[in-house]
Amino acid sequence: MSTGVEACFVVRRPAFTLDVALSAAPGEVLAVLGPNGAGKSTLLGVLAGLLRPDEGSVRVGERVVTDTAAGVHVPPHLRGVGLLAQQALLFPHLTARDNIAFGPRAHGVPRREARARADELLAGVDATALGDRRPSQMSGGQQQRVALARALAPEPGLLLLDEPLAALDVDATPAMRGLLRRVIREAKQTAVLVTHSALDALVLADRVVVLTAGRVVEEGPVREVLARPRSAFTARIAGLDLVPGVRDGAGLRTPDGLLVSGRAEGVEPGEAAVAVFPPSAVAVHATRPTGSPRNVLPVRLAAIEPRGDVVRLRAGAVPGGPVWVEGLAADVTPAAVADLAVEPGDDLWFAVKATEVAIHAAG
Amino acid sequence: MSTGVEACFVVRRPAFTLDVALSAAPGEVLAVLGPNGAGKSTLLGVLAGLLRPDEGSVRVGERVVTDTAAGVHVPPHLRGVGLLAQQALLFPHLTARDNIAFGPRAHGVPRREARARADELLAGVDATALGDRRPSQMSGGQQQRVALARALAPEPGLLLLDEPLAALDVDATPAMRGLLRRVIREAKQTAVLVTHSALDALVLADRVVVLTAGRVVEEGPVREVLARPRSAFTARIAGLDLVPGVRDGAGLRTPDGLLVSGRAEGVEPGEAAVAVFPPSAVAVHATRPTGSPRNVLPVRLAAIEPRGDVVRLRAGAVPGGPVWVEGLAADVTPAAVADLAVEPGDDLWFAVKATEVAIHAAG
Amino acid sequence: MPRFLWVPAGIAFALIALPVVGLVLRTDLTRLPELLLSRASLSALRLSLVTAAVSTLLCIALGGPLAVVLARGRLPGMQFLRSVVLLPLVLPPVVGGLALLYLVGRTGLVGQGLELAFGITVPFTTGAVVLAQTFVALPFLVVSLEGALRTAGQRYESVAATLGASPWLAFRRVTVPLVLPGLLSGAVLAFARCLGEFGATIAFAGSLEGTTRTLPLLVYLARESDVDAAVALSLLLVVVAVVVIAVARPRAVLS
Amino acid sequence: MPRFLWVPAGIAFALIALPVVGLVLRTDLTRLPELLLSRASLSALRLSLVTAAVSTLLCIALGGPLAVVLARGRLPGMQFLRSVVLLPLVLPPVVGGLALLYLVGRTGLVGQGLELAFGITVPFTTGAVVLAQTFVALPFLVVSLEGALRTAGQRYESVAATLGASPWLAFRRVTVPLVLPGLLSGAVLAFARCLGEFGATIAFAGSLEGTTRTLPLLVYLARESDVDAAVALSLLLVVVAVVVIAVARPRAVLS
Amino acid sequence: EPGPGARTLTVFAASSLTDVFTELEARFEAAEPGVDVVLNYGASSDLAQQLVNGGPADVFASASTATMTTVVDAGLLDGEPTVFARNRLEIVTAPGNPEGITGFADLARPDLQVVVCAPQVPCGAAVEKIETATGITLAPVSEEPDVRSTLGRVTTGNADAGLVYVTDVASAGGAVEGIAFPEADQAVTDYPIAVLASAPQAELARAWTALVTGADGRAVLADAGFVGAP
Ligand SMILES: Nc1ncnc2c1ncn2[C@@H]1O[C@H](COP(=O)(O)OP(=O)(O)OP(=O)(O)O)[C@@H](O)[C@H]1O
Ligand SMILES: Nc1ncnc2c1ncn2[C@@H]1O[C@H](COP(=O)(O)OP(=O)(O)OP(=O)(O)O)[C@@H](O)[C@H]1O
Ligand code: MOO
Ligand SMILES: [Mg+2]
Ligand SMILES: [Mg+2]
Repeated sequence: MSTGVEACFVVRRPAFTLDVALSAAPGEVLAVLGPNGAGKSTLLGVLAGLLRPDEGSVRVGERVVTDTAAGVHVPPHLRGVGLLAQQALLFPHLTARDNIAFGPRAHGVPRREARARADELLAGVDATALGDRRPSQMSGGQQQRVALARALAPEPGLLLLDEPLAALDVDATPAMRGLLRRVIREAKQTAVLVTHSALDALVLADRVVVLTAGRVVEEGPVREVLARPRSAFTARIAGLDLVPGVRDGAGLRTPDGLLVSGRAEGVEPGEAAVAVFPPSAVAVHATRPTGSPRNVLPVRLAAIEPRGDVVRLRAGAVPGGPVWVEGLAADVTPAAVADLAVEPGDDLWFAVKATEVAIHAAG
Repeated sequence: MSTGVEACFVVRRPAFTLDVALSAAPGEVLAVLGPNGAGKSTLLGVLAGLLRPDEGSVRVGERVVTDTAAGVHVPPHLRGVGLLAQQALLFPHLTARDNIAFGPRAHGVPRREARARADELLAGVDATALGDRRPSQMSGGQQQRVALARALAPEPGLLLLDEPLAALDVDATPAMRGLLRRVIREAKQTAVLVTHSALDALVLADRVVVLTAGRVVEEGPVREVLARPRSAFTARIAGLDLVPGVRDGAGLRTPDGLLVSGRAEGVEPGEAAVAVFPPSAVAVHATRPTGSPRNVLPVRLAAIEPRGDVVRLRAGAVPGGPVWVEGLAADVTPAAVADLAVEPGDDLWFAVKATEVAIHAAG
Repeated sequence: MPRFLWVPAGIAFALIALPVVGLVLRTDLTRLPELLLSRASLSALRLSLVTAAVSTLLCIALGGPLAVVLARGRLPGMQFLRSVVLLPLVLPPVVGGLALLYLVGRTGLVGQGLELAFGITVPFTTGAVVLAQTFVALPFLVVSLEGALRTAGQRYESVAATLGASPWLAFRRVTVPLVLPGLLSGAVLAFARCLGEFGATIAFAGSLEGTTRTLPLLVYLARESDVDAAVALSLLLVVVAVVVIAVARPRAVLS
Repeated sequence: MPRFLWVPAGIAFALIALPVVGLVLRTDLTRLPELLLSRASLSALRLSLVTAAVSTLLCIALGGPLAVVLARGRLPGMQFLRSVVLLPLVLPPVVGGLALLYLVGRTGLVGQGLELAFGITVPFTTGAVVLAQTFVALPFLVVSLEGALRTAGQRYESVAATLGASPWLAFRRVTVPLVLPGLLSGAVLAFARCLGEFGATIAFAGSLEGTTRTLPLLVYLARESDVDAAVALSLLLVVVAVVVIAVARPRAVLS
Repeated sequence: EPGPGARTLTVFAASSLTDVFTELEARFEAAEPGVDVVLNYGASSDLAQQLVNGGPADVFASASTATMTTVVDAGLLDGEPTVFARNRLEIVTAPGNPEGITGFADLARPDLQVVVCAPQVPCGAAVEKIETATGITLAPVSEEPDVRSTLGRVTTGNADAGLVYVTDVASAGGAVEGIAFPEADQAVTDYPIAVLASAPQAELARAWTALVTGADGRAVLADAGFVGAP
């Protein structure tokens, strides 16, 4: 059972003020991006009820859980809100299994069942062998996995995740991302996800909030915000192109039947999916290129946006061509723009190598 | 004053055995890669003297600091070895500045001087404003930065770094990487660096050791190991092409005078540098392509290596062409190989967009 | 650990151990069995063990919650309450016993009430011994445990709350296990203090063989007529304490 | 914190506070100034404060290192040493005083040596009071501090070592600040115990006005002739203790 | 403040002598200018232990012959101890004697809460003697380790009756009522005093002993309720 959240509050600290308003509909996943010290963890603390804001209110589902004006402050355990904090903080006196089973037990699940659920989640985070270990007997990354499993176990109405994929190795990151996706997307779990990765946001979230120095500087659907960043930070973190569709064989089938070649990660054929690739991977040609790039898309140049030492070419649709190319970006060097001598309205080809395209289950 | 290190030891735990032999020459930086739970942190603990191995010995500089057979165990503070552990563990009762000044003070640096050095390092990790804060008043990423500065402050003969760039935001990561590079590469600091990032290894290290389940599975110069991975883990973590040279304007000038276009990060014109790009970003053409890709390199196909769902094309030099293309890889889909109908010995063009090429100061 | 700390540590240890060793050396071992196996000694020993155990449990049951309130509660004047808890430590035990007598004695405020309502007279009963011991030993448990609670902090309790655990569940399954070493050393202190308690017991509960005459009271009396017997009985007390503590302590270290 | 813990906590608090309140109510306030400002009271008060302060410092200087050794040292039989440290708690204080007398008295093993070598006689001097107080109060400091050291763990000491700090530097700049709350509460316990110490003092140091007659000894003596005076003097002790502790404690909380 | 050449006389005295000896201290110091009398009060047995272990005293006044014997046996005395006072038991009850106690035999009444001293201390030894002599065995609710505690039980109303010394009844003023009983004469407690062989101030010590055993001493002792020496 998933609940929405709506919050609008102010936290004041000596050299820092967090002043935000945000919301997530039931079943929606909200990503929170922002530089170190922007207030992301503080935000989650207020939602979880661990911190009392100086002013403002928080609503979870139908319930007002914080309201400074009315003196309301529902304690954390009665909010139906789960939090995976930035530090693992596994209970040092419990084994991995008992750490994970703690939440279900707290919700009255019988011991046997809670342990079964814990074992399932241990397998999910690829840590089956660690079931009987105490935290002091695990490596940093192993602790992080178990902490993730522990946060997922009670299946709270609202799940808050603070950098859940940090400290994981290259093998583990995609696997854990897949697990998270199953748990929070497929179960229609409302979640707020703090991350430093645009890919996590794209794969896992519906909407994104960008926080800088305690204020929301951008907000909206993930793809829109990352596609049209208005802050320097977003611009740097963003920069990924995205095509929605359905997985089909070695690629993604768009609504109009075209195939985008790529490498599928954790998505089954027939499932809703997105193809993601960085604009820097898009080669731009005046004439249709031949060669290894599998994805060659006809576009009409919509805009030329200089950004620092690269130039972003923004695509529009060519009449009769695929409409989903609208908004795709290609980053090229100024010299290349000069070479191509293009201007808005010109018809071009965007070429993307299949190996640059990752196909993820759709957010 | 930088010292070499040579270690060969065994640590036995209930369900885990670490059995390694490794060394780093004075001034050399050794990267340690490996999945979660492989024994990387344990390895650093033994080198630092925090753990006693069950068998074996460790030499730092000319000095045997651990030798189980001879019963030698020099305590950590007399080893001249610094450690940045995986968890920040800032002293909770000291401000950021005093945390950083702690090491220099311990080495007898006068208070005033130690604080000056601390302020310098605070600026280096972009945390000047945090000087008077206690750890409890900092965010996760801020703590990580201060911990990094603290580990660098005493300038030990041998520096051990356990995932120094984790928990940092997208803005901070390249900056911190640059700082580390200055401190450990330019000062000819011997260092052992645990990381999950091939880029960190390439930019910061000379040699790499890959650890899996407590054993060294690969070892050698970073570029060689990452170019010819023998283990599945290395294969996944690796996969970057690398061209050495000198930074020149908007790119990198190779020894034979060719210019590789790319985006320079933290390297001054005239400085030794490497151009780094992923093989997946390399487009392969049978004829010289036109269009946005700035870097178009003539190669003679040396090998075709299928790996999972992509095929890696390995370059050799074309007679008369640049010799440094030797060993470059391009990852393409099997369909693309079929389309191109290539076989080893064929002459091809590797095209890489400038925006895909990162130019880093040379390791 | 700095090496030279062994020097003051050794002096401290000698200061504690040497007087006791001196006592042991002075004891006429041939008289020991006769002394220790006398009816009076055995009855006092039994009474001491039972009352000290019950009082320690009471200290845990009452002092534990008090420590939690002092460590976690937010109340104005907490600092003052904290000082009040230390009073039984400062009050000479005999005065503490008098205070209890004034309160719970036959003419005392509470005592009168108890007598009228339930016909209970507290002084001169074993219950009075337990009350006296609990009074003097409570601060030991409270202070040790409060320190442990403060050091452990509230981080893990917060984590438990975000996993849906009620404060009571978090308390039982997280707080208590985490501060168990502190609780156990507090309990050991309290138990030892109960075992050695003399002044408050004599002033409040009296001294009657089998009912209120614990081992320290017997030692005190014996010393009036036969110092050697008193010393021997004290050693019995010491041995009992060391055994009980050695049995109770390892758990503190394991957890 | 579970709400209902307030109930047992309240009972525990009442158990400590009510008897003391009862004492206060019984006191004839009009006689207080006369009693408290008598030469005997003032001299006893001064002596109590001075000796308790010196003894507490000694406890820190000797017991601190002992706690570190017990918490960090690796020695076979540590468990046994740890039990020995608790002996002064169990030993009835009067017996403890006798033990000291046997050891350091003029005819005692150490006493004879001291007299021969330095011409020092310890019993019946203010030094003897300090020794007796230190003996009984040491375990309080050691146990509290050892608990704090164990809870704090060695992680930060390891970090200091990797930054090049010698054990001594790490001890001073890392360990001590981290366990300061534990050290302070241990010191407060020890100070309170010193202030209330009676049995060991009277047996070992005697009861000489101005030299060894501390406030608790005066209370005991006053009881012979005037119980109300004794109660009033105990209250003086209580007030002094609360003031000293209230002054010393806030630092524990701040750090 | 004692001037130069001041002398200190150290007297170890049973704490039941506190009032008497404090009074005598004032007289002695008035009579002997430049002398400071330092009194060490404690349980007689503790004082004896202190003396045996080298306590620096000039005079020892004990509340029991048994403890004095310890010191005699240790060969610490200069001469023989002198009994300077005697004490006798009395029944003590709340003022007005609400329970209507008339004699020792009443103390055996089962409805009474009676307290006595433990047999190990002099006042308890006296009770034991009386019990043997009369054949009446008491069932006290508590056997106190000293006579002040016994008295305290009655003054605070926690016991109906107790057996204490006459001197204690006197010192308690109107807080209690004393009831003399004839059997008490069969168990009188002697208070011996003696000068120590190692006395630094032997002369003053003898002067103190003389004061205590002399007319002045007897007067003060009598005021406190002591029976004169035989
Ligand atoms: N105290 C212990 N007892 C038993 N096993 C332990 C203990 N500490 C660590 N281990 C195990 O030793 C192995 C190596 O741990 P280590 O911390 O060195 O891994 P790591 O390579 O640093 O991993 P990560 O990338 O997650 O930090 C792990 O499998 C871990 O579970
Ligand atoms: N107790 C405190 N007192 C004062 N300032 C604090 C305190 N705790 C945190 N801060 C400051 O509040 C700001 C927000 O902290 P927060 O932990 O929410 O950042 P964050 O966005 O989670 O950063 P990160 O990515 O590094 O985890 C930071 O600038 C931090 O320095
Ligand atoms: O001093 Mo006593 O103990 O009256 O005999
Ligand atoms: Mg954070
Ligand atoms: Mg690790």
